[in-house]
Amino acid sequence: MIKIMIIVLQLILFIAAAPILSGLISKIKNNIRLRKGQGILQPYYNLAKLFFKGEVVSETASWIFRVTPIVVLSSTLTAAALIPVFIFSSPMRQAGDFLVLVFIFALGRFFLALSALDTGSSFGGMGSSREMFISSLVEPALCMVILSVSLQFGSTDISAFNGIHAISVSSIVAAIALFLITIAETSRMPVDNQETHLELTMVHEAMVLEYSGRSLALIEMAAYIKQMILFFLIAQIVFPIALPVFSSLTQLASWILWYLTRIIIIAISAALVEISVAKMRLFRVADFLGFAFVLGIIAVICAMLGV
Amino acid sequence: MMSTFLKQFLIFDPLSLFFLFVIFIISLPSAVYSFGYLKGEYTPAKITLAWFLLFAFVLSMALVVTVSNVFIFLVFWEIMSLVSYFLVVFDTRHEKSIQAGMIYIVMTHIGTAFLIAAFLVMYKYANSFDFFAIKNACQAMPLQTKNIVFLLLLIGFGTKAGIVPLHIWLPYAHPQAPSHISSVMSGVMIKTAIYGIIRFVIVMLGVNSSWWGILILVLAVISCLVGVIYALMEHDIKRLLAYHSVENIGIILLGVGLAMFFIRMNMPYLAVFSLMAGLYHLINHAIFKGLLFLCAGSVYKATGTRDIEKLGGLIKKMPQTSAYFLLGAMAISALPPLNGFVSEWLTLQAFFLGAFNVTGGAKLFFGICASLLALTSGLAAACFVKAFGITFLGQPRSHYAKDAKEVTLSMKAGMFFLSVLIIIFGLAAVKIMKLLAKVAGGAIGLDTGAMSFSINNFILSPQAGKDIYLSTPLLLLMLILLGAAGFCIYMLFGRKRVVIYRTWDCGYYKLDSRNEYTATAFSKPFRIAFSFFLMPYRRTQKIRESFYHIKSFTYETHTTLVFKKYIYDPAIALVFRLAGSMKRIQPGSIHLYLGYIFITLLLLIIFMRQF
Amino acid sequence: MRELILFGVLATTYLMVIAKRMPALIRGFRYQSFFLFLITLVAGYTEKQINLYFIALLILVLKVFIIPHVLNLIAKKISVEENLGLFVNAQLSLIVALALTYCSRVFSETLGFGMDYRLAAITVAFSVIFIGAFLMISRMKAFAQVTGLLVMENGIFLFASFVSGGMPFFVEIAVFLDVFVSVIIMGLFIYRVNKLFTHIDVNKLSRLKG
Amino acid sequence: MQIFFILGIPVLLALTALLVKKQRIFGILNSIGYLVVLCGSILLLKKTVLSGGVKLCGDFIYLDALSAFFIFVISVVAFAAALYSVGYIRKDIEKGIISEKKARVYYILFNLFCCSMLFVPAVNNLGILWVAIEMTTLISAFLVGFYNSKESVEAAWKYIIICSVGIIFALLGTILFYYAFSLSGGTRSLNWSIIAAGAANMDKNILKVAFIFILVGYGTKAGLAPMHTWLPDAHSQAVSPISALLSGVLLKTAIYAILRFGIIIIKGVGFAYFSNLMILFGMISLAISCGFILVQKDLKRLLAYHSVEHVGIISIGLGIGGILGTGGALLHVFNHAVTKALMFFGAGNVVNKYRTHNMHVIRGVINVMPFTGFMLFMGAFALAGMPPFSIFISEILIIFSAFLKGSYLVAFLLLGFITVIFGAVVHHFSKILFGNSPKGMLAVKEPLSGKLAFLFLFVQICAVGIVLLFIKKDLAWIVQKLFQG
Repeated sequence: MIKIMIIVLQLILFIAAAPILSGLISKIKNNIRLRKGQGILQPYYNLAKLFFKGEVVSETASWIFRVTPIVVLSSTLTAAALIPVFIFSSPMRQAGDFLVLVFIFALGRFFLALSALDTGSSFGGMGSSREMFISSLVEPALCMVILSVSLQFGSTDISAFNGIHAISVSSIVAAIALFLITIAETSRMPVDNQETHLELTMVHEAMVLEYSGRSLALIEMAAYIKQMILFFLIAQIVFPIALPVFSSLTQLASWILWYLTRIIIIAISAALVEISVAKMRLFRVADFLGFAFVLGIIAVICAMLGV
Repeated sequence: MMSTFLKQFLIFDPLSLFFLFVIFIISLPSAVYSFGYLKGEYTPAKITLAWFLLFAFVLSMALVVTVSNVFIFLVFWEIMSLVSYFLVVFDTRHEKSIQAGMIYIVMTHIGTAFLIAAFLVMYKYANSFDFFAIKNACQAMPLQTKNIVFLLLLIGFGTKAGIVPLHIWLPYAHPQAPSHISSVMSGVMIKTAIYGIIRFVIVMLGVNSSWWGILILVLAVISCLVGVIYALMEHDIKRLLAYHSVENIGIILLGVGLAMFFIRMNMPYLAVFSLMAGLYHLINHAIFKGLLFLCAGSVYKATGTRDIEKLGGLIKKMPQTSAYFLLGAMAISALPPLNGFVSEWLTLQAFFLGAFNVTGGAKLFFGICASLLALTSGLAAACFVKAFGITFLGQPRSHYAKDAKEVTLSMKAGMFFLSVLIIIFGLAAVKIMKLLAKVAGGAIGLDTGAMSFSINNFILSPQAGKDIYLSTPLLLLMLILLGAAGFCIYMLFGRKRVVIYRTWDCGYYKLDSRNEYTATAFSKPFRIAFSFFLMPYRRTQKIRESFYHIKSFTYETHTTLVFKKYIYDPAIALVFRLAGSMKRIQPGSIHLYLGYIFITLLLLIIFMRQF
Repeated sequence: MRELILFGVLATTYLMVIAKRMPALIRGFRYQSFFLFLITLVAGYTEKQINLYFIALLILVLKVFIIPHVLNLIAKKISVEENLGLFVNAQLSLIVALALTYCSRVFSETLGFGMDYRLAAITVAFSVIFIGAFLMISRMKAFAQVTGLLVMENGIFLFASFVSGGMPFFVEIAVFLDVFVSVIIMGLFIYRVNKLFTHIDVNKLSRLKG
Repeated sequence: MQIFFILGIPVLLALTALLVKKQRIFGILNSIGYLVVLCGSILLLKKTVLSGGVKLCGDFIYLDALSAFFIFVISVVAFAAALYSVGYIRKDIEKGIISEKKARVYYILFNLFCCSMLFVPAVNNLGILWVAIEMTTLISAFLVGFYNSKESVEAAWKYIIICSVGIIFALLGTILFYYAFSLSGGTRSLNWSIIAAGAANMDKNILKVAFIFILVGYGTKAGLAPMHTWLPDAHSQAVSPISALLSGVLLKTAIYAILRFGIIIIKGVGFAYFSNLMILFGMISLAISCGFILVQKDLKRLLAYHSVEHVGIISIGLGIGGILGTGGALLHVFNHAVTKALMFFGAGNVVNKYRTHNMHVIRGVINVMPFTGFMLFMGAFALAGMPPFSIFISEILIIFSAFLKGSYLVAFLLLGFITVIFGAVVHHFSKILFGNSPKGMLAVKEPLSGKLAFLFLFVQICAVGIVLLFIKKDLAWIVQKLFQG
């Protein structure tokens, strides 16, 4: 029973907290650019707006188009349930391991790509094609990262890296690789541009171009949650944190502070990367992800050498 | 009399029974399906012939996996090839079928020649054709000989299995057969080659060198990638599926190759586990590829074309077929919680467990293999987004697709059966693993009674003490519950107005099927990214009315079939050139002919002492 | 005596080699057969075998009279150009013939037939066989081929009679009949070839190739 | 005693052919006659296998299991050819290609041809053997030139000249054998049974030379490359039933002769010499036929080159020897005879219908003539060595024997060539059998007698293949019986 409570709690946390990360990143970006920019809570306003709006569905679309938002959200939430957030042991650890995470993301992406083709719009097809291209290139790099991490613990269980491990060269390299992957997966610069308004340069946005209203809100939400999951993973790899010792309130507070700070650090770096590079041509993404793959290999070698 | 005869020539160990099971579980729905498929497509006489051939085909496959005598194995092996050849050329009036059949039978015969050579060596040592006698004799075989036999067997069975670069026949032959046969061929027949590898290499020959496993792994990885990349470029739906068979055979062989490596490394537990992963993927591939071919057949039957560029929007015309195809596509793309996901996860897990347990460079090698497998599954997903999206979604691209109708009941029944199997094999993974443990243990020669691959009836656990778990039922439960939750959120904000309107067209107002994204366009990023291998080229042709006005402009893009262009075509051309130049020795001159006799005589007399 | 006749056989063979026209060739064959007849007669006389006399008679009748006559008859009937059509000119042919004779000598020695007259006989026999084959290869007309075949046959007969004193009698007879029949049949075919092709240049018969 | 029936019936039939006017009736009579011959040959085979060789007519005829086996093979193909001729000749007459009178000539020649072939294995005297083989050439030359077209006369001329030259060398070889034998013991005989008995004492050097002459001589007749040049011409131009006889059994009579001399050589000189020569010629035949088969355009020539190939295989089998090798080769003699006869019948029907030999023109046979097409299809696979058909078994026996003997190179080369040839066969036959038939080509009804001939042969192709699968053990026994002479 407690387990279910924890799961529900964790999921609610994810749903509630995920958008703020996006708001944070865009706030940081704007601040560095010396702009005022939108408020940190802007994603919530956006979601609320979408939820209260009606929606337009293409006449060409079939049931695939209608179920996709729900499938995407449910798969992302399932992934979220596999992540150890509160107690450093995934509440759903018996349902799957680190590898399953990859496949679950693939499920959502598969449907999203299909729904993009469903409306018969050429933008949708374009987005779908590009998204599948990028994501398929992500897979080998991700696999290498998982291997390098799990080599350190002798298991692919996510709960295994529960913070007792020391930071090693391997985990730093792995974290960098994962960071690159995250950039690609969360459609950020230099792979994709979330802020663009030109359909021809879109990847993720082109796929969801036909969505509006509540459906779009669900998809956006899923994207926020996915981003948060990936940030959590990076944080856990590169800034391992052990279980808190609840001896005093200050200790607890400092623990919580560190816990949040490390995620903010990652958000800041994401923002920094995004404002300091230009968007790449689609075909150069292969090189970019190839680099991530090589980093993964280096991480594995480091893990093999025990450093 | 009969029973002793059976005992003498047949074998019913778990391995054989497993393959028998695979054969029948795919053949049955295919046969049901063929009721509807054949009707109207062929004359009654031909339908009878098709039934007869299907029966003969299934029977020969069943015998291939159950005989216990090398010679009889060879005979049924060839009969199987022959019958399937008949089925490939079933549409005798199509030039394409004939061509495909020829490539198929010739390639498979070349493979058989290698098998014969391998069996010759085995026979020489055992002095018997019997499996058990050969198995005993193989222990005394010198390593060098064993290596040769292994290579011969690998080439021989590899040809049938479609390992790159011996896969050349597969994309020709499978699409040309009637669809229910394609499903049996792709689903089951190429698996008999896997049976051969397991039976003859692992069971009988015994693994003695670690490079065997590594060689198979390398070939398997290449097969995976080449298969899926070619599939991405393909617009003929059945040929696309055929290339995916190359890919999936690669994945199966990853499990088999790993098992061989672990046997050599003396890690029985991992060997059994890897072989199980391979076998699991084998049966899964049989199921979903069978289903996909049946669906492709339905599409062909309903529309009359296999070119997906001409299809589109079929999800509204053929809701059931499209649902089955979607299920199959999800399974082959390894999406949870379906069966393809389970076996691919197991294969990856086998690599990871291997990487945990071996030392040195093998760790990295396994890692790279695993990540290439991951790349493969990513590409496969992309390919099936294309296949399903272009075929079933959007607007119809031609009149073929516009006039399509849902297929008949028997065809739907065949597809439904396999769809159910996809789900069962996804969810009942624990039960199936228990059965597979017996099969794999029997093949490797281990008692698997003490080995456990699960903690209860729902949760797989590949290695005790490692905290690695997988539970497809649990995942499904989560997905459903959370999906329901998502639906609740969706509904939370009350019923809102949903407007059905035209697709966003940037104000163009005449959006039709010609504006849709095509399969060629979809695969373009991949074509560019893998251009070093695919070597795409364009052909453009301008027809000018005058210097200033171009009347029409055609543009084609193709990819180069590397293996065909650089290996097979030159080899064939060489053979024909040699043969053609030989013609010169017989120009019709009787004097020359008499001269030959005379010269032969003189030469023989001169060199008499050499003989 | 025997050596003289053998020399005659060889000489007539050379005569055929340098023959450029059909009648000369047939004449050569007739002379050769006559020497063969003489040799068999001599052998019959020395070995006191009645069989040999009979065979000698057969040679005289068949090979000296009937077969050349038949060939002439056909030649007259189809009335084609009498040139034989030489691939290799007469002088060169003679050199080749001499070389073949030398080869036969070497060959007979390696076979080990001793050094008596038999060696000479075997040499002549082999050279007749080889030169016959050479005639078949180097002459264009169908007649030359038939004659070449007959020359080879003569060589074999010579060989048989010297090497082992002739084959069993009825075999000998059967072979003779066989040769006779084959000449007749070949003649028939020459006739047909001439009718269909209006020539008997067998080197032009090259519709069937490859 | 059966041998007199076997030899007498064809002669009798040849005489009857002079009398019977109606060709159709005679055709049926002819078939019945050969059925009797076939029965006789089976009885003969049974007798000789069970009780060993017999001599008749004072040593003139010597029958052991080997000769009975060849007689059996000849009568099988002869019966099928007789059966097939009924429909074939009638069609030719209907189309006005030949006259009734010429058909009578055909039957006379057919019978004489069969008689001379049946005679070959029966005689004991090697000189008469030679005469008989030369007779087969002379008679069949007429059948090759039967249609009297430019091509057929050209083929007949080449056939008769090349074979005569070849066989003259064989005569020389025979004389050398005779000489060697007379040197060894003082007795003079050309009887095989006597020579074979005294083979061990003969002069090795002379025997070696003699065998070269024999091999080149009879090899010409058997179609061993590079003396095979007459074969594709003659086979492609002959009347189709005769093509079947030429390819199916005429070549085998020469093989028989080589084998008889070979037995003496094995005893006199040793096995290696015989073996090396046979394998050499077999390999050359395979290599050359392989090339020609690949690029062949003429249907009947294609089949003719297949004969060269299979004779090569037989020769390799004999060269390898042992129970497996020799057994395989002899089995191959039978299998090839039956299969090739079937193929030539099929080709005959096709050529008759399409009026061309060119395989680029012939298309869609299976639609025009379903029965013939089907038989050709099966026959092509049988010919290429696909199980469950019989040729597969004999080929594989030969390959096995080569391998077990340690001639790895031979085994692998054989395997390689067979595989390439398989490809070529499928390439050619799938093209002519399938596809769209030329416009205006209507489906035809095929004559019953032709169908019966096909079925008769096809049943044997299949049955032998399947039966042999299960009686491997008895095979050794049969081969031993064949060679106890």
